[in-house]
Amino acid sequence: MKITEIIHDWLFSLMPETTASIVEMALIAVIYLAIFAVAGLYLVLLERRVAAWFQLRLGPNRVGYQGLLQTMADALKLVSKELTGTIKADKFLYNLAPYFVIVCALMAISIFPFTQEFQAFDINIGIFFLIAISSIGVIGILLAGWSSNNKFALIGAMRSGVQTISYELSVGLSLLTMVLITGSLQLSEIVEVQKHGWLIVQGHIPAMIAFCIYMIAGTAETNRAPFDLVEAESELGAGFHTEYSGMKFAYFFLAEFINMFIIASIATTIFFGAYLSPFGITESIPLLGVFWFLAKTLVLIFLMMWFRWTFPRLRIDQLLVLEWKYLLPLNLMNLILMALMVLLGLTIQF
Amino acid sequence: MDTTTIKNNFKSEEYQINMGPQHPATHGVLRLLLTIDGEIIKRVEPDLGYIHRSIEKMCERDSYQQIVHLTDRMDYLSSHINNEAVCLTVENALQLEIPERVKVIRTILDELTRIASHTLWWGVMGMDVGALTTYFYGFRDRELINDIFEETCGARLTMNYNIPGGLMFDIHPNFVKRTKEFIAHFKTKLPEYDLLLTGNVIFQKRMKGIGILSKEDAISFGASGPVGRASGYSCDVRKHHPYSAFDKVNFNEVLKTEGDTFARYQVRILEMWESLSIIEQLIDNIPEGDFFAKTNTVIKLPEGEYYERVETARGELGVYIISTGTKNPYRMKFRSPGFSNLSLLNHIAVGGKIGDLVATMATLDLVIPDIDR
Amino acid sequence: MGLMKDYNTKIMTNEALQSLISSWIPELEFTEEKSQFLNITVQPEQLHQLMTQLKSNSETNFNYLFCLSGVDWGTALGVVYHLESTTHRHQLVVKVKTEDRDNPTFDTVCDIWYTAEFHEREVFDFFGIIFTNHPNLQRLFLTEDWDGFPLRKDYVDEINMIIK
Amino acid sequence: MSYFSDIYNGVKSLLTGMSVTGKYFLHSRKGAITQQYPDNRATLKMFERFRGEVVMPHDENNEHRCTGCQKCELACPNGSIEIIWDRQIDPETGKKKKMIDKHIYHLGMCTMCSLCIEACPTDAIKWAQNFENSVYDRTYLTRVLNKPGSKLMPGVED
Repeated sequence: MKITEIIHDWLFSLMPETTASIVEMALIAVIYLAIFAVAGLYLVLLERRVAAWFQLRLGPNRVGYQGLLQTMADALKLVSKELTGTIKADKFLYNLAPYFVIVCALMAISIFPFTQEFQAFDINIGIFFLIAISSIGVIGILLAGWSSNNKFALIGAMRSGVQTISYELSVGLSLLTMVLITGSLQLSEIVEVQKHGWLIVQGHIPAMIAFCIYMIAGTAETNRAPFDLVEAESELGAGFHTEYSGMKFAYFFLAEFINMFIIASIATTIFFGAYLSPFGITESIPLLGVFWFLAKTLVLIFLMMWFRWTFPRLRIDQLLVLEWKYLLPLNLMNLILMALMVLLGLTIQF
Repeated sequence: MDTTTIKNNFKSEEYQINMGPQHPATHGVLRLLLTIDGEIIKRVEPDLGYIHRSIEKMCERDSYQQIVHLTDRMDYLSSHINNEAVCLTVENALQLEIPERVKVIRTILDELTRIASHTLWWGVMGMDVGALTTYFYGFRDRELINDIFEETCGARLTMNYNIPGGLMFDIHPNFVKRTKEFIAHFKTKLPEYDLLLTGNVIFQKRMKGIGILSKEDAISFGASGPVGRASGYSCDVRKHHPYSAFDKVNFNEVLKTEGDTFARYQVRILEMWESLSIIEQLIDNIPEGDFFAKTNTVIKLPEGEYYERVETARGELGVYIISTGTKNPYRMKFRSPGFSNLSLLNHIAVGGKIGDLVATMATLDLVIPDIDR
Repeated sequence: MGLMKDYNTKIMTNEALQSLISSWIPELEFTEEKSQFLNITVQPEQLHQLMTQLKSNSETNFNYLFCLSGVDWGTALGVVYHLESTTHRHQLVVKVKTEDRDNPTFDTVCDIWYTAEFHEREVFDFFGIIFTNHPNLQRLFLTEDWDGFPLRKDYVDEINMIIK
Repeated sequence: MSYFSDIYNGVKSLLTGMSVTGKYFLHSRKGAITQQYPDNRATLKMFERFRGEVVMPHDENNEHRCTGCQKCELACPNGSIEIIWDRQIDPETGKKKKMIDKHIYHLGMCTMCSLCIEACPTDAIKWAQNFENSVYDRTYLTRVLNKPGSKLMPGVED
């Protein structure tokens, strides 16, 4: 887009090479941070309204028009809250943990292709980078659980460690099955391939299975119900972030919703053709790509919310049995099936 | 295993954790001292008394009408049935002849209280196991019953509508209409409970095969109500010692034999259908007649011991009065169902995980003021 | 599933019960007035033996202890056991008393009926009656350092006892 | 084999669960049962038997029916009614007669059991239907039910 070139040239004219690129990257980082902090807030509001409609309620409708400023008010409240903490807590790790989680969440956003030009960081190992980042997030949760010196938090953290490690597997494998068709990990390449038919259509049956496995594993990845063992209200109270308050708690809370956004946008990029409109109807208008990307992502986010407000919680051993005995074998069979299909060229191209 | 032994033989990972007295799964102020090894529970030791008001000591200085109002605060989810228990004991002691109309109205209100208590239990059960929406569906149905109570008795939860000798005032003109509306509404909503939670595979995996209670242990622990009936032990007081109009109604006692958490869940769901059919049989033929048998204002029970038992939503509530002929009882003892149901928690929860303990406790349906009295 | 459909047929009447039980331990007092059930008053020494026989004997088979209550009879402290048989559906009340108010002791019955464990802790908490070889006899409701036994008739507490 | 059949049954049971919540989501517009409490105060009407607060009705010329017989005070389980009465000379009969001075009612201690209203021989007190009884200071909760300068209604005998 022209704007990025204009800023790019303006910066390079002002400063020497290296500082200009650093300033440009800092600028992009600040813009992304602002956009996704606000997007996180409105995701929280969306979750509360959708939960209310499922539950015969109305949801927040007092603050601002129809409750639009509700999460803004929550954020202000959290900022002004006192940062309490336990004395025996391991001070340094206790303070480090929230930044781990929020930074990993925000780093993962940078590589999503919202439109053709509007992509901050198009690296050629796109999906691999995404999976690596999402596994670092769990270290933050483990740190939080361990360092707040609270037995419930420790149990919550151990559960999250076990859960994320085992569900990394099926996230990675289901994405891998789709990479078989595209042949490259770079996100813009993947979207290129999807110009003639979304991957879910190209890979028809195995792609559908991979999508279902991905959605299950993705919900588990973000510690959301029915896998919310990490902060199981009725068992552990608030799980790993029991001892956090104020802005630190806000980081965890925001990170959880941004993770949900990330899992949904990975799915749209891989399975549903990021900014490509269905059957190429609105290719002409460049800016509409962002609308399509967000529309698809919001549909998937609604699906994840639907899971949360319907299903009870799994027990920790059933969670692992589901992964190792059901999702993993299915994934491997699906991988072989997709490989055969790509070999024999049975994929549907438009 | 207190902390000193843990320190010197450090290799054992067992540690003690406090579940309560302020904890979402304990539904009230019950503190469980859990000895756990990682996730496996080694020992559950309940610590009671946080809401102990010594109702039995208060009864020794109150008149019989005032005792009835105290029992509202014991098991607040079946307060009407508690009131009826004390009234029955006093009426049988005085050999009072209760008009037919009172008996039928009392039975209808009993069954409405049981459904209200079971819908609340179902909502909170879902929440404990993680499905948060069941709470609102359960409370929507419970609200209709609360409106019926509020219109007839004036209060939603602690009714105090029963007094020794009958009812405080007659039922409200549109009581019958509202109850029929409720029955029609609830008949469409109860199957939804099964669709949403009972059939769910995650729910069944969380509930089946944990917290198993055999029939002999159920009898020996004195488990009553749905907890006992889920282990095949037929302990329905409405069948064995019928009171009010229960002998004129035909309903079958729900019995399961597996005795695990899922069986207790199913017993309560099927019991709601039974209660609905009881109300349907009675709602149309409430006999005419006055609602109050004449008693003098200061009630003095003849000397002797009296024991009466009723089936509350949680189990068998027994009222044991020792009277020496004065206007307040010499000694009054309430045999509370929750107390015996809690005593078997350690027996069935050991070996399970924390998630199982929470699910098992949810199906025991404990109400802590009923335990602490 | 062996469901008994004959809900309230009592097999043994009180007299038959009385004759059977008196055949085991001769010096028991049987009364029936002033109560709906057959009352047995037993000496503390024979309590445990009577209870085990009541439960184990197939004809009586009192396997359901549905109410265990401590009572302060003015001079004596006592415990009242309400028993029922889930197979024969007949009921029985066993009473045991002791004059010694400083440390009244009875044998525990929690090895016969598990429910007695909690009920006996409650009776100890409110009446101070000690039950020998009870697994862990501590206060159940009140805090450990509570002095006095509230449900005794001679218990006085100005602060929270309002005498009308 | 059973591996795939229990996957199939599991997913089917999950979908039926989702269908129930989905049904509520679709017609959530009219399904919401939350009462918008502070907004609907104008239209909100409690049932006429609702036990809000004990009041003593006075007719137009400031007369009530309470003779000060203290039956309600005895009937109350937790002492939330105190009657202060004194002996005055009754104008017609000239004899000393028990007259009610103050009928003190502690709303803070009342458990709404309505035993006092049952016990009152002259139906002097009855239930009001207001439920907004929260106050900033506990002393506001003790109320004197008979208005100052009110007298006993003629013709009401103890």
